[in-house]
Amino acid sequence: MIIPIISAVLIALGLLFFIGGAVGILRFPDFYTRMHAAGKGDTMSMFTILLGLAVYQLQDPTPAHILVALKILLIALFIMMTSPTSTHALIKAGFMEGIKMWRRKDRKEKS
Amino acid sequence: MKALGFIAVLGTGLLLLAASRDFPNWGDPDSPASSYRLSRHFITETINETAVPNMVTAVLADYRGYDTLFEAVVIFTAGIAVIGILRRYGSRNSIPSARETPLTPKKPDLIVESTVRLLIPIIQIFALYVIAHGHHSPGGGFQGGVIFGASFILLALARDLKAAQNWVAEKRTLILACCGILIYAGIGVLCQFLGDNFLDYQILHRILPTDPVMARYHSILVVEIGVAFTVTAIMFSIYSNLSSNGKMKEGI
Amino acid sequence: MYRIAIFLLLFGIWIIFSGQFDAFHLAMGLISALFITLISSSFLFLDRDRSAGQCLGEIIRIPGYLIWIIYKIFQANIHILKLALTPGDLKGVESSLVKIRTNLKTDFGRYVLANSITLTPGTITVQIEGDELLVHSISDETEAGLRDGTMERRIAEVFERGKE
Amino acid sequence: MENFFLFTGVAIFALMLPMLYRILAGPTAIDRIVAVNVIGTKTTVLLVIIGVIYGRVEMFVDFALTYALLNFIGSLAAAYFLGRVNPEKHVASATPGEQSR
Repeated sequence: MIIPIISAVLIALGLLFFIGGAVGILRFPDFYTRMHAAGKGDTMSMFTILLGLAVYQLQDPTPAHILVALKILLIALFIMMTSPTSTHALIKAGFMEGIKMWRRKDRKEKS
Repeated sequence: MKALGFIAVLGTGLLLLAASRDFPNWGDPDSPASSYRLSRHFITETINETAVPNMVTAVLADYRGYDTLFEAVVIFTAGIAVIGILRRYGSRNSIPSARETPLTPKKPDLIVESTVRLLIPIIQIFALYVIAHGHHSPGGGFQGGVIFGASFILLALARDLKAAQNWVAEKRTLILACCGILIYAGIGVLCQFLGDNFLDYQILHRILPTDPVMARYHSILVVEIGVAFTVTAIMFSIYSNLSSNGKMKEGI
Repeated sequence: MYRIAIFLLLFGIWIIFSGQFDAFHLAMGLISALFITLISSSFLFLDRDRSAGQCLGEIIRIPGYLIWIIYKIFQANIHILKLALTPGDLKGVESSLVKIRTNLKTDFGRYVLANSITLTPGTITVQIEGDELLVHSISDETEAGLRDGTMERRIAEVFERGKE
Repeated sequence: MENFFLFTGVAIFALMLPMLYRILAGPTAIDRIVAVNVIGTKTTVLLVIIGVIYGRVEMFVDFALTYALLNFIGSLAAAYFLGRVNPEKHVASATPGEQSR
């Protein structure tokens, strides 16, 4: 009985972080800050949701289910490795393109 | 003009939605597709005739072997066409490049390169797993070939095309692509030599140490490997031609 | 020696994927792992002049680091969540580019540092050249966290013990 | 528990919609690519959840892994391409505008 609760809590947490990331992507003022919301919010929420699903598999711990849980964790590890890399590659591309950084002072002068 | 296009798309979408109400339910046993006697035969007899648990793979590589053979040939032809159009040998050819400004020289990026180095063997073992488990899970030659080709493309992205070419030279990709088709068609011809129809695998039990059912099972695997060869080679060759403007010097 | 390690690792991954233990599938796994080891054994491990003992030590110390970093990522997300959900004028956001120098010697250590920076509180590695990292940080608080160098010390402890 | 998973899947799908706004409105090309990348990550998770709902996780996990891989390659290729097509801009922005304060 404890296992579904753990996995539900983990998944709910992941959804919360997904919401944070989505709101951040919509609200943050420039490309660089949006990148923060996209890169981090997604990695962590993905990780917690997948962890929750892996835990849910362990409800009935036969060898097949344990292997499936390991597979899900493998995906989580895979995304933990690739996500920062693609975040870095994208932000570097933006930096090379010369996208301007948002500054608070500029904004105050304008408004 | 944009509004007109939008209206057209919206209208088509609504029509399709309206039409979808007439479809049979998902998995309906009385729908025409399920009540046709051939599908009943596939559903009940596949496991007895080929020992393959995954019906789709059995239909794809055994019952409809011709179809899949020529699908592989289509991919092969597409690759050859891309090479024929884009590839430029040497400097004597003076057709101006479509891309006017040259790319800035590429600096190696430690982070991307390290990640790719860590990932490539894992991607490759995953690709081989997908190819080998076409019997049990969705997968097979086409999917596995694409994933295997993706590992070469990753290397070409992270370093440059040269590094990937050193690993798998251009000539060798073409030989691999031809090999794939040859393996597939060769099995068909072998069946003919043994006195049965083209691509009728069960006759192979005369040369394999198994019974006819398992002969079909194993030939499906061999056929998938052939398809995987072709798809891998053609994926990589199309990528390297497109990304380097046919010069094979440096990619994206 | 590294080839054997790669082979065993690949075979383990195959077993996790496959989930079938009959002779046919295991044999396929052996053949595939051998094939991959043959064609791409130059990948996967970056520097190869360490002794077996050092490698073993690293492998033992990695889980501890992972747990720590996951805790840090968790904090990072709470921070981002707070920033994103603050109503009004996005008060906390004070973005800046910071240049930091690292003392890590090996490429792999630097790689882990760069990726950890990208994953943790409000900082993303923009560029890495030699021992200089260009980092974009989203608020003043995260910039201070970046400068105190806890993460670097931890990574040095895990991956570069006995290098100095 | 089944309903909970269904709800989670719908919620993740609903969270993809704001990203569509970013794809449409994003001022620069890279903004759009970032949004596509985010949708890709969400799809990976969604695939695993669909697997749990249908009770065929071991099958859908393969799809998810493949999708994650192709998503990674796609964003990497786009980043490299965009970072290298504009040589003049590249020279102009090579020095960081502001370092530490």
